[in-house]
Amino acid sequence: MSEPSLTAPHQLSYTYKRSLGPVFSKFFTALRDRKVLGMKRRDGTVLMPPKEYDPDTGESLDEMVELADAGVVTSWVWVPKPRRQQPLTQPFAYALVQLDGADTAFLHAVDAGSEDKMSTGMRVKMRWADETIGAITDFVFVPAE
Amino acid sequence: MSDDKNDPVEIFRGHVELDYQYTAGVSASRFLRAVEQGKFLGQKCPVDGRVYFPSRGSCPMHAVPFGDDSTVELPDKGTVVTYSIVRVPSENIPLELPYITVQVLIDGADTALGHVLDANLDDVRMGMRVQAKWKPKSEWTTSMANIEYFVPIDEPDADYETYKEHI
Amino acid sequence: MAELTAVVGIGQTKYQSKHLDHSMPSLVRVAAEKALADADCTWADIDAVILGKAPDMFEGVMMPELWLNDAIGGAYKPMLRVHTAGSVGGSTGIVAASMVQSGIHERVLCVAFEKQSESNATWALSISMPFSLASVAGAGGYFAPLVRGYMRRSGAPEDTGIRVAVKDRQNALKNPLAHLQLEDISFDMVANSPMLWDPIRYLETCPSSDGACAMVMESEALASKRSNKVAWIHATEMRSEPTQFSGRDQVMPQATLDNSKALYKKAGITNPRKELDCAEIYVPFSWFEPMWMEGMRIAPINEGWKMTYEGATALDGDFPVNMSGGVLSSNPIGASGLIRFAEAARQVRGIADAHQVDGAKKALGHAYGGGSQYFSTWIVSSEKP
Amino acid sequence: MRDVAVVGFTQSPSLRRETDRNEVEILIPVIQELRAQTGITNDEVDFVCSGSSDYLAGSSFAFISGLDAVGAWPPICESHVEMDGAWALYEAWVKIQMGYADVALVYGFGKPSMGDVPLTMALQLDPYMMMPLWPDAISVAALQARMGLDAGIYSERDMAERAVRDRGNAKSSDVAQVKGDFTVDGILADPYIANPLRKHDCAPISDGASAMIIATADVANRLQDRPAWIRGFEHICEPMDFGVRDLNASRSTEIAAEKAGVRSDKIDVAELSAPFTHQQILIERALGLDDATNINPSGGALAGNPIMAVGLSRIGEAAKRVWDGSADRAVAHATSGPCLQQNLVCLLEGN
Repeated sequence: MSEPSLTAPHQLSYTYKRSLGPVFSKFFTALRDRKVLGMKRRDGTVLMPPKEYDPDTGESLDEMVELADAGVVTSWVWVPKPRRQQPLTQPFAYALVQLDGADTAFLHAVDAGSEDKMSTGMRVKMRWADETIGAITDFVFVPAE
Repeated sequence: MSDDKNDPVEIFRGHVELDYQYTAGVSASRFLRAVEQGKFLGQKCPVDGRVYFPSRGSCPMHAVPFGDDSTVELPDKGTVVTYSIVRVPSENIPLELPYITVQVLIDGADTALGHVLDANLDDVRMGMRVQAKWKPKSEWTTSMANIEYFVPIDEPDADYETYKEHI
Repeated sequence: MAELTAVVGIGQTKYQSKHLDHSMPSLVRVAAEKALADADCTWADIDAVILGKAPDMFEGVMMPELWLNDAIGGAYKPMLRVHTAGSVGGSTGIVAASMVQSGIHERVLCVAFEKQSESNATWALSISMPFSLASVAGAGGYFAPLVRGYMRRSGAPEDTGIRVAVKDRQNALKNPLAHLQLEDISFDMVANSPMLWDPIRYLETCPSSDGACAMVMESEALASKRSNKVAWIHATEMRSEPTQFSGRDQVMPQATLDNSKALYKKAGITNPRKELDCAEIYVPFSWFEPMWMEGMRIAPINEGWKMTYEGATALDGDFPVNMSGGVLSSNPIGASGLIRFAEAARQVRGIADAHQVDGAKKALGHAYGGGSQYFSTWIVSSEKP
Repeated sequence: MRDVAVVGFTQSPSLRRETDRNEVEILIPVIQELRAQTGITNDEVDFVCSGSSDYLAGSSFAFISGLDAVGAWPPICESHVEMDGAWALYEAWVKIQMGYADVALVYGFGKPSMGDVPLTMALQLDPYMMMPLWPDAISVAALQARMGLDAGIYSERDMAERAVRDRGNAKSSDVAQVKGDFTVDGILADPYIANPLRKHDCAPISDGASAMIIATADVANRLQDRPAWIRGFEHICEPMDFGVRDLNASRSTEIAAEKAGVRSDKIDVAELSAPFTHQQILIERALGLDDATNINPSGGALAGNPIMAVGLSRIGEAAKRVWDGSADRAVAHATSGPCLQQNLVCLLEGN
């Protein structure tokens, strides 16, 4: 092989329009209004994020309940150099957070300032964006104390 | 997202943006470097001697790699084996509507090349003889876009029998 | 050898350009729940799930089956994701059938979907790569030259495609699930619609749809106990060939000819036109009806158009094709093949409502994809082989 | 069940960046070598199945070009899964079980070096609730690793031991990408790249391809003195959401192993494709492996990780140990999705 292969930048860039259907629409409308809704399962436990069905059994669910805007970190990882797509430009943590009133933890971002502020079991609360649009990125978590 | 702050949120706009560094591959690179020099390279299958153009790494029928000695230079003239007139806009395609897409069987090749033809819409036909219209040499790069389009040439149409197996 | 397998449940969403009333999970669930209800089953009765869809770039999700798996009851079960270009719906049905035919599972659910409103199919199908010249505008841009090739070699009258389009759109009026419902459809309306990719007119092309289709398949032991009609799978077949090679006949690919030959041999069919009662064929552009009548060996080479012309493929003809309105009337790409398979099964189960072919006992389902290079087909019957 | 065995297996070197060749050019020598190894020609192959991903390639229908490497002429019976080649093998095995085929060729391929793979993998996540946050694959794996550490399931030392083991084993491999002599203390002295993950806790990203032929008894016995018989083949998918499944275990692997009969007798060799050290531990536990098993003699996924082929390669590496007599019973594992969401187990036996 005399010369290396030709190479060139290639970008996939597209804005998808995701229709939400009734359950997700209710959830994201509430988020825009700065409220968080979880989904109650038949056994009384609450899923966050909500789902239209029970992930274990497949049965349909529709009873949504409001959750607190604060909860507990069940695991976390520090992101020292965020990529441009990621939710914060400064270093932050991805964390699994279990909101008060929910029985499941979900993935989100914590703007903690520095890695040593993060710990499993710490309390976090939501900090809403100045303008909420009805998206999971309408908030990030910050340490509660 | 919603126009009115009180309407329910029914749509979420999810932006996907991923960057790649695309690599053309060994064979396509050789082909494109020749195009940069204004030359068409085909490759001859070692099994049946058929000439593939544009050239590629291997014969798709026999799954054998084309060796360096398989390269053949081809002219930039050929025959339109089939075509379409496109009147639909597409966000990826910068051409003005309507435009003619053609499958051109380059003389000496056994596979047709997809490209664009600059001709009167009423004139285009199967069997039409055409030639590449190159951009000015100063603009040549390693891209098939060096050929702005194909243009009709003053030669009698090819006989259907000579190209029908390449449609 | 293969265990006898039957389709016992079928579910479809309404097909439409935008299902704003559904997320992706809820869309696939509509079809899956209907299929379960038809089969009188619950999620727990399903042993494995198969999900099919066309390129991930349509919805901008990589391997969406991973997060859709539990939406179709697949939690802690085996799950496969099939992708064979436009033929994927058919391939999904074939893979699901093989899970039962192999004796590995008793009851399998397959779902195929596309939510094309999330993006723009022409964009996703014509992503321009470096070093190349973008000139082929979507599927129409690719297939129009092949249609021209067919017209040239068959000598078919130029209005053949118009007649197919009118017929399929009339059929769609009898199928409430069909996307396009053109009450005043007529020859002139199609003929006067704009040329998009010459020689293909606007009304000779398929729409871009959201929708999902699902089927439940069962082993003979289970299906035989049912009191309602099931669709017994007599044969399945697939063939693929490379996109481009010297001497490739793209108008009448060898892969379709080989596929149909092998399919009929397995199904014990010697005269498909006579022995099959109807067919659901993948026709995204009207001219592909005559082309695939030949490719499926139902008509002699270069004479497929005569079937259209003589009215043989109409709902009341001797060989009805695309009774549901076909891909021309509904095209959620990843699901379109499975819809063909499911509609064939509906016919032989006698549950095709207003587009039912009287007394249909044996039907063909067909899908193709890529550059006319992937073919998947099946034959189902109201009777065991 | 019909007796079906792995009779041929080839793979390309795992390379961080295949600078010159495109996917087809990577695949062609792998398939050619497979033909040479087995002597099986296209007309003897009844079914072909492949695994690949459009998003790794950055274009739709990326798998179609793979047909060029197979020589799909005359037309072939063929299918494709948008999954690792291990699942393509499963589909092929099913086709043989149903009597549709006696000999099948399977391949997986990918060239992930063209993109930013950890970020691309964010597109696998729920597009409403997770993907908009773009959690990269290493961060997601680190969330799982910390959870296990916090729960005392394993220690960072346990994790480092897997890296030392696998990269040491890989010294004997001519296709491995990361190999050599490391020490646990040396690795533990390295900085974190995503606390608690260090560089050595993560599989490399590799360009590569692998291919395999499986066949029924008459062909298998003709080609191999000791065919690697597939005695169990199962795969299970869990829900994706991190809050609804146990991230400190691999329940799906446990179920698949149980159904495949893995635990019914001693396992001599295991080849695991979990791409992070803590996930190796979870899979070892789910499969019930202990010191009696030679784990990842090839180096496993931690030594070479040709995405979309790595799982198929594990089955091939396990088969090689059965062929050469170093294993009577071998188990191979493949995984897909975030945090070991979907897992496949293939049990191979020499008798």
